[in-house]
Amino acid sequence: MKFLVNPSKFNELADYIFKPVLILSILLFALGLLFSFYLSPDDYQQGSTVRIMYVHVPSAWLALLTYAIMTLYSIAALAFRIPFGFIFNTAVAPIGAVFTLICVISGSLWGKPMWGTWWVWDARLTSVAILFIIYLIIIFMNLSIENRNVREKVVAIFILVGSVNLPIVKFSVDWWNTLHQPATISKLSKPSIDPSMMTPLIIMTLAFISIGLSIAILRIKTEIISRKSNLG
Amino acid sequence: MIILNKIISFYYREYKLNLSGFQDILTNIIFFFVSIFIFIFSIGPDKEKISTLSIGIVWTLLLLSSTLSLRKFYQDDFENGSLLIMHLNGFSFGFIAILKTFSHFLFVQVPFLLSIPIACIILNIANDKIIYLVASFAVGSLTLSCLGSISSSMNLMNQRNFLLGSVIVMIFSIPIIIFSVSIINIEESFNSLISILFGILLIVFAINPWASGLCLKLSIENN
Amino acid sequence: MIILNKIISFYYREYKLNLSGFQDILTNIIFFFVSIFIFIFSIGPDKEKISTLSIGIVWTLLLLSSTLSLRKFYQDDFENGSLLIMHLNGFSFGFIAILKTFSHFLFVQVPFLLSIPIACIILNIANDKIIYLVASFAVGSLTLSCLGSISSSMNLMNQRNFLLGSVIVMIFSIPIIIFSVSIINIEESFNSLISILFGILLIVFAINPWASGLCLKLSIENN
Amino acid sequence: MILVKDLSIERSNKKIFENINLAVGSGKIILLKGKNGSGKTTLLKAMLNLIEPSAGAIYWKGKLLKKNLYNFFNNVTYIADKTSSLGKLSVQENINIWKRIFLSNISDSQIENILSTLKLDTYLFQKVNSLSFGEIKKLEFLRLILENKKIWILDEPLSNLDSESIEVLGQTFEDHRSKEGSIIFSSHQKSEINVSEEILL
Amino acid sequence: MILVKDLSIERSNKKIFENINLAVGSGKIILLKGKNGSGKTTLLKAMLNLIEPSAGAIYWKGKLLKKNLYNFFNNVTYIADKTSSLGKLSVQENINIWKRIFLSNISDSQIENILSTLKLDTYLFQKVNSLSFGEIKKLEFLRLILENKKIWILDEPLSNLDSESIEVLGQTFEDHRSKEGSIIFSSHQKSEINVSEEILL
Ligand code: HEM
Ligand SMILES: Nc1ncnc2c1ncn2[C@@H]1O[C@H](COP(=O)(O)OP(=O)(O)OP(=O)(O)O)[C@@H](O)[C@H]1O
Ligand SMILES: Nc1ncnc2c1ncn2[C@@H]1O[C@H](COP(=O)(O)OP(=O)(O)OP(=O)(O)O)[C@@H](O)[C@H]1O
Ligand SMILES: [Mg+2]
Ligand SMILES: [Mg+2]
Repeated sequence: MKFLVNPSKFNELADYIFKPVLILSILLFALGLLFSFYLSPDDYQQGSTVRIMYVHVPSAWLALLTYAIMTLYSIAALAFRIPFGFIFNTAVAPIGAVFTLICVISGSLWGKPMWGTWWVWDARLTSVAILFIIYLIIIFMNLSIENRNVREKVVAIFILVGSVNLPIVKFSVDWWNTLHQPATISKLSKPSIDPSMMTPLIIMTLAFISIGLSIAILRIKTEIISRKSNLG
Repeated sequence: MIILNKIISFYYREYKLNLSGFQDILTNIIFFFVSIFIFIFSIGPDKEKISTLSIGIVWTLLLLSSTLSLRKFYQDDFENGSLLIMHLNGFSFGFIAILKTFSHFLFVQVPFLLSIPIACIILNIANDKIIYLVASFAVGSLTLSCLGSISSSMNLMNQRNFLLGSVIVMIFSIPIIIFSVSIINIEESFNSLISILFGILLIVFAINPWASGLCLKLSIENN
Repeated sequence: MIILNKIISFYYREYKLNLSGFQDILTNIIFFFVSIFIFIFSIGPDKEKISTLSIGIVWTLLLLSSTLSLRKFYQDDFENGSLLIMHLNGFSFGFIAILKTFSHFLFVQVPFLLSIPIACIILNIANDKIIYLVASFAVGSLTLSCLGSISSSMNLMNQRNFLLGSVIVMIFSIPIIIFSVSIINIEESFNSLISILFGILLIVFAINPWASGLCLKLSIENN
Repeated sequence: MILVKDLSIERSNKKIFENINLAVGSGKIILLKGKNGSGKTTLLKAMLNLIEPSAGAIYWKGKLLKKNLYNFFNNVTYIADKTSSLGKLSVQENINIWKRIFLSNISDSQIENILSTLKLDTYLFQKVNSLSFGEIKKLEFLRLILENKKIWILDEPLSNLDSESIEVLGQTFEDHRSKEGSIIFSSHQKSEINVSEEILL
Repeated sequence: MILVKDLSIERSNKKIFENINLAVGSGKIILLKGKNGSGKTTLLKAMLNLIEPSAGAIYWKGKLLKKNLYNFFNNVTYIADKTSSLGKLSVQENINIWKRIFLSNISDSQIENILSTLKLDTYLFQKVNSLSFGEIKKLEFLRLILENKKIWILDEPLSNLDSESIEVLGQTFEDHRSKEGSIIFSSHQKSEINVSEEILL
């Protein structure tokens, strides 16, 4: 597991697995699209708009997952002095931002037919919007603070503080009564979703994960290189 | 043609200074949206309430953004001598004021202008009103830029009797805001109201190079 | 006793400086009132509506107006070398941060605190609520001063992107806003909510000297 | 080319100097001397029409300077006692901005040459803020070449420079003089720069 | 009293200087020389613990400077190459602020004396912004007397001053030396100030 904390070990592994992951992501994505558009049924209430779910839900999960991992790496970097954490955070923040953006856009597209507006101010949507802005602030801090030693610490602390938002995003639907769908798929007990919709969802989730992973590998590698040559 | 070239180079410099990259525009826009968030949090999520307030929110933020950037308007250029260089390079002080006003409009107000449509969506402003809002905002924000130029050039002189400079400007901006806000509420008379706004803009625009130019000249003389 | 004397002299200096920058304080307050007028105009004369919305508006405007002054927080002292003199005069950077935070509170937030009652009258806020509002703002504004200190010391290292600092302050002030606004709406639990606000204040207050001090040190080192 | 005639300047009702006469001809280098506060900077600024004189007048090519201001500005480079480079930007960015502002047709290789004689070539990507005092000053002199004007007006160019840089500057002055340019500068320091005339304020 | 031992400084991974050794004893005046960008300002700042050295250490009265920082600060006056007076305020107001900040017990008549030797007495109510460059610099030197500390660290004090003021400063230095004070300053100019040691960076 050294590759999780050691840049050169990571590089070795990355060279090894990058191509397979890339190919896998393309395959899964194609398969997922096929499933979600042709091989899954319309919902009896929502009609074909339900297909937005296959983009919306995986991107939402990944937006949250990315931030959660960044939080872990921030702790590692600050508390256990593992500089790879800083590298990881700098490289991965934009990916998380993009997933969040996809989630918000697909959600609003879904919201227009379902709720009648693009946007409502319920707790789930608001907290996701804040998540997006937190991602953006992280990116801009990375771009605009010049002193690297300061920058990475400041950003890591900011990530830690911002992680308070994560449980709010996740559990806001349970804590407050909102328009948004409460957990139906990711419940700990038996999921209350039809298996015919479950299959494309799982495939799409795997596809999103592998796409995110391959971009992350690329970005982490360039980050490592730019640090070695002291460009950043 | 030389003068055109010089004007282009003026804006090249402003661009380099104001937006060392695209990120600064984006930060401006984020600032705008975060401010909207803050309003929403303090008002509560009630749709009705939000939409009665939305125009006020947008205008307040416009006023805020132009007040925020007043300090940057001339102060930095004055202190690092760029103003002098510009003048020696063949621009009269009045002309510098015009160029600067446009640059303020371009780099501070336009990003806001562009993000208004999105803001309207999240603030539940009716689609047909958006066009009015953008139009009144476009005229009003240029007026605010002119007023900002006047007040911040007054501030350069840094004398106690000009303490009222920014006060006067703020007070001048009240009629603009009243007209703009009512533009949205009374749609029928949109044309007549926007022409009043235009009238105000023209007056302020005509005064600006003269007033700001004088203040710039005096402050350079006394430095 | 020497240290006490030195602290007094610090505030004497701040007083002299802020007095000559009285303009800025005035601008902030005028911004506050002009924005209130904007809201009144955009809502229309309906008293009911105004008073249900007013507390949220006051709070947001207070927040926005205090971001107006963030630029002044350390920038001037940094540029003219006063920060260095203070340090060489025996104050650690963290201690300077504390002193400066209080000075910001004193010269920027307290004037607001004083103008809240007037704003309340304009906005038809019930008299008995004014005291809650002032109390919550007193605690909240000190928190905002601490956050402002952190973000503007960060800005010293990153002199271009001024708004980023304000955005960070605003993000962190969201919980403060939520709690403060609900203080007014749910009066019964005033005590428990204000103690939450106090808790937040304590945390930020404890972090402030450490974080700002570090940023000040680094920015002086790199100058 | 520039003729200063009976110039007197008052500020806040205090006389700074009276009845100054001076002529800046082409091919001349003029040194302004005088104590602190004797009005050197004030005189130079007045020659740029930045300060209103209380009496006397300034002529440019026989005409009143005021009437002919922008033509005059087209022929003059002024380097003030404060620097005009932008601290937040890098040396390179500053040069680019200057090149555009002054519509300069100096080639890049020439600029590189100058930078390397000024020993600034290794700092191209460094922020001006983080340069040393003297380096910032030297960077400012690049404007003399970039603007490529006939008249140079310089306020205390020699302070904060090391002797090597002063030598380089002296040579540049000499070059300019030989091209029929004219220079007027103020200084407190004794230097080896060969001046045509010294004026004591 | 101050001992600099094998000091090396790097900034942005660029070596500025290496292995500097120097001792500032009481009654000594030390002159730092060197080209532009050789690191004089950097060295002076490092001696005030404002810049982290990459190697080496600085001792104050035998103890590590870092451990003993505020005691050291109580004994030192630093005058940077930038001035620290507040431009918006008048000379008088600036002096009042300094007097309070440094808890100075110098009497008003003494201050007036100094101001008149520096020829600043007529500017008491003028804004610092409108003073001449040299006058602002001279005003800064008032801090040397106001603070009344043992060690003076000065960055290019002589630039922009006229010869008369340099003489006054030289005398002040001499006075300070005779009171067992110590001075370290940087300069590019040759001057008549009597230094105990010259260090070339
Ligand atoms: C812009 C608007 C929206 C945003 C920001 C948003 C955000 C999110 C987020 C963050 C999740 C993941 C939550 C988790 O992991 O528990 C999620 C899940 C989900 N969303 Fe949305 N959403 C939006 C609109 C919608 C709409 C309009 C619908 C459909 C009516 C919808 C249906 C769902 C469903 C079914 C899930 C899966 C819930 C689960 O089982 O975990 N969302 N959304
Ligand atoms: N606005 C003003 N009001 C009153 N006096 C002023 C004003 N501006 C400048 N002065 C005074 O004019 C005098 C001349 O200033 P100037 O800057 O020309 O001197 P200088 O010869 O350049 O001196 P230095 O060698 O120190 O640069 C100074 O004594 C200054 O105090
Ligand atoms: N943050 C930084 N990053 C990189 N280089 C730096 C930084 N700060 C200073 N330098 C470089 O360090 C060198 C020394 O600067 P310093 O100001 O000490 O010179 P100096 O001897 O005082 O020169 P001068 O005589 O011009 O005042 C300069 O070449 C400068 O460019
Ligand atoms: Mg001068
Ligand atoms: Mg130096």
